[in-house]
Amino acid sequence: MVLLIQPLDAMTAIYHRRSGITHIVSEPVPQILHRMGGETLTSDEIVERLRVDFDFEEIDARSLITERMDEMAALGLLVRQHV
Amino acid sequence: MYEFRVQVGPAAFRIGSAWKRPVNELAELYREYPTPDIADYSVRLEATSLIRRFIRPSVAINGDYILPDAAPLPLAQALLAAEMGMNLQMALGWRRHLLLHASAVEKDGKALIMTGASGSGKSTLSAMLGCKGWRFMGDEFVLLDLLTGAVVPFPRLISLKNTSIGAMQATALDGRFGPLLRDTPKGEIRHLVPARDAIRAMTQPAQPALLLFPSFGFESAVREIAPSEIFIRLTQASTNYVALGEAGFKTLTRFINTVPARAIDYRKGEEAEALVNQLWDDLS
Amino acid sequence: MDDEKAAHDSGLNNVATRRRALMLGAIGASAIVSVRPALAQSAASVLNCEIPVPGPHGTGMNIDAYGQLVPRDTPGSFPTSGVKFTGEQVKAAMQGRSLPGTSYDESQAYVNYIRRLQSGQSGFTCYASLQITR
Amino acid sequence: MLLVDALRDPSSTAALDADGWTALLAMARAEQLIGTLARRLSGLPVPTAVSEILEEARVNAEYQRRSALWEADCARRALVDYVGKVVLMKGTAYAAAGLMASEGRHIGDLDIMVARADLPKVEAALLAAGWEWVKDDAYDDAYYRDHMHELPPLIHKERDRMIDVHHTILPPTARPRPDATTMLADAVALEDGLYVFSHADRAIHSATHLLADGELDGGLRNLWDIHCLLTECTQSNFWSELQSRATHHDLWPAVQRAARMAHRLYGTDIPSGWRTKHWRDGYYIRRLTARDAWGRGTRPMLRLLFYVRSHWLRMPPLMLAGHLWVKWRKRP
Repeated sequence: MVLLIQPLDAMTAIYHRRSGITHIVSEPVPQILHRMGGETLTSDEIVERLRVDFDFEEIDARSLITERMDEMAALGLLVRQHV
Repeated sequence: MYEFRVQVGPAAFRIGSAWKRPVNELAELYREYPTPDIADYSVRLEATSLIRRFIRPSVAINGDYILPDAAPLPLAQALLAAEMGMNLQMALGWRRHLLLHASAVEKDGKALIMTGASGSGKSTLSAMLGCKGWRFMGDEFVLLDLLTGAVVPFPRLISLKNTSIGAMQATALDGRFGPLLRDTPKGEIRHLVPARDAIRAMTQPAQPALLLFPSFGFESAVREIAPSEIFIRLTQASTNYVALGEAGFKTLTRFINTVPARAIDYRKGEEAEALVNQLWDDLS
Repeated sequence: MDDEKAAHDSGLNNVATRRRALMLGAIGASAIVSVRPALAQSAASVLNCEIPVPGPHGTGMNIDAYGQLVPRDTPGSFPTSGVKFTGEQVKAAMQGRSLPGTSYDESQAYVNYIRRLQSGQSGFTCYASLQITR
Repeated sequence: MLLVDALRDPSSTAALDADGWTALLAMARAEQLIGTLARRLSGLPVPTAVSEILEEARVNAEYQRRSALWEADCARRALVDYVGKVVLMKGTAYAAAGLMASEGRHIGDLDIMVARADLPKVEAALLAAGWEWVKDDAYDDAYYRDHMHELPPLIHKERDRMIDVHHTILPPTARPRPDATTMLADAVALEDGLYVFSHADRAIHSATHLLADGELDGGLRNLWDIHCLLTECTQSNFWSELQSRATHHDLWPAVQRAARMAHRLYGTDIPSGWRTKHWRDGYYIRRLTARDAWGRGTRPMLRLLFYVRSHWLRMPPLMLAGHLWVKWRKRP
């Protein structure tokens, strides 16, 4: 297990084992992590998976999700695969 | 180097001083505390220069762990320098518990923890409650056991500042106060020896039951706080949360999941006491 | 490992089971804050600390209204002497009082200088501790 | 010296009384060897109070190791598009390569080495990934760029961690001229794509760091690194390889002296032909062990001498005078 996750309220605390860093995150970060499981997905695929469980504004959804994923990648929570 | 050793809760200190007087003052105030043989940390009160050992003596705080920006203190405040040195060793070195910058008192085997910025009154409140039927557990650091989550006492001398000195002189027993230190960087300071029972029970932990964030100077009130705010404030109140890694995360999340928390505002000690008692009674 | 896994799974399932609206945040707004070591917190309350204005890296320079180190002859800048202010004095100045021995504008410039301190520079640890305990 | 004895022969601590333990722990903290000592003493019977202190040191060493390896990974990700080798140095390298020297070791800033010609590229990539300059002092900056073997230090704005980017292991102004190109070429790849120096070069860098570069502050820890690096080599041709490479890098005297001192202080097993006597070694050893039971530095004159020597070694005399002048004038 790479992450320890503790929901607090609207925010969630995530402990990242490898770095030893705790991140306090808001939606949709925990939801993205959960929907990804251990798989490699494109941001389109993640939007699709989120759509199954959640309602959200479709405008900008893909770019917003991509921005969140960039942020997670910058912190080493996700790894960007080059294709 | 003159030497003095003291055991406070789980931590043993060795204090070395270039002057005799600070060692005598420490021995007097810590007379009821045990003397350890092996010290966890060494603190050194040294002259800032050879001249400053004799003329307008100036005390540099050194030790196993030091901070680069530390300012020296005049010899008359050497007691304060020793306390700062010991606190610094804990803040920078301690890794055996999750260390929170907070005060704590105990009743019926359960601990009340108070945390907040300096000036919030957490130290004075713990001293006051310690005179009113609670067991004083510490006014500066709260140590959370990494396995059980219990509060481990660290009942060092209580450091009273400015107006709280007068308030406590009216409450606490005579003969338990240190000398009045004037014009320190934090104003007037006077040390108070915790009650004898609190010192005797300094190895007895207690399970945390209530967390308070006191604020002094506002109309009496009780407020809820969001768990995420508690989490962030406690990580910032801890000097070793990050270094403890996973153990720190687990101890902190367990604490937040199990201990109710409130913010309280007060303008007078009696108001705070009433709020504390009311919240404490509501627990059961 | 069992309880870790439980913590992990329960955590994620709690936020994910029922169908509801999901906030995606806004463009340019961060969704993550990382916890930094807070040894700083203790520095001010545990130890009496001080901040030189300027530190050794700025000796012989003036400080302008924005707190930047500038050459001595820069118009509108304030001379410095490496005088040390205590954490408590700086804290008070950040709340609006002037630093001892300075005019209002001078004090503002000095405080701005202190705000720009970076890790590794003299006085930074002290300043960092003030930010947190305010 | 108490600390040296305990590291060399952990069972010697069985004879310590309470004051002896307290002194040993204070010395070990002052030399940043408490974590190493904790590893050396693990499994041995020690007083309960001591075992708690040593466990604390292990927890802290683990934290430093985790942070250092993560910082290396952050640098790796920042430099993922850079095609040249990124070589980890010192503590982080030992940890990443799983070497004995990293056991319990204190690890501070991240040190990496890249080809000199690529410094601007690497600098730009790090700045783009959130690192910032620590100093905004024009003199220091120019000094670094003209005379040093590294970029001025950078700090990451989110993680508050420093990185030193080197292009060789000694300042270009120092008299020995190590061959950085060969060092880079022979660096060996780790699994994640970062590099570490070859075994011989690691020992050479460590010896250089100890003797040709610094004022011997924290020298006992440095020498412990050397002890571990020399002990861990098992290839039969290691010693001849070490000598020829050190000679090639112009650093054979430093390597030889470091090996002799490791042998004398820590009992390192070195070739018998290397165990020669040198009258000046005594000064080095007295400087390395200048620490009292309170963890205070002792022998101030000897310390001063080595301080002056460290600057002397790094710069030609005229430049040195200029440097000390500027440094002195800048004192507040």
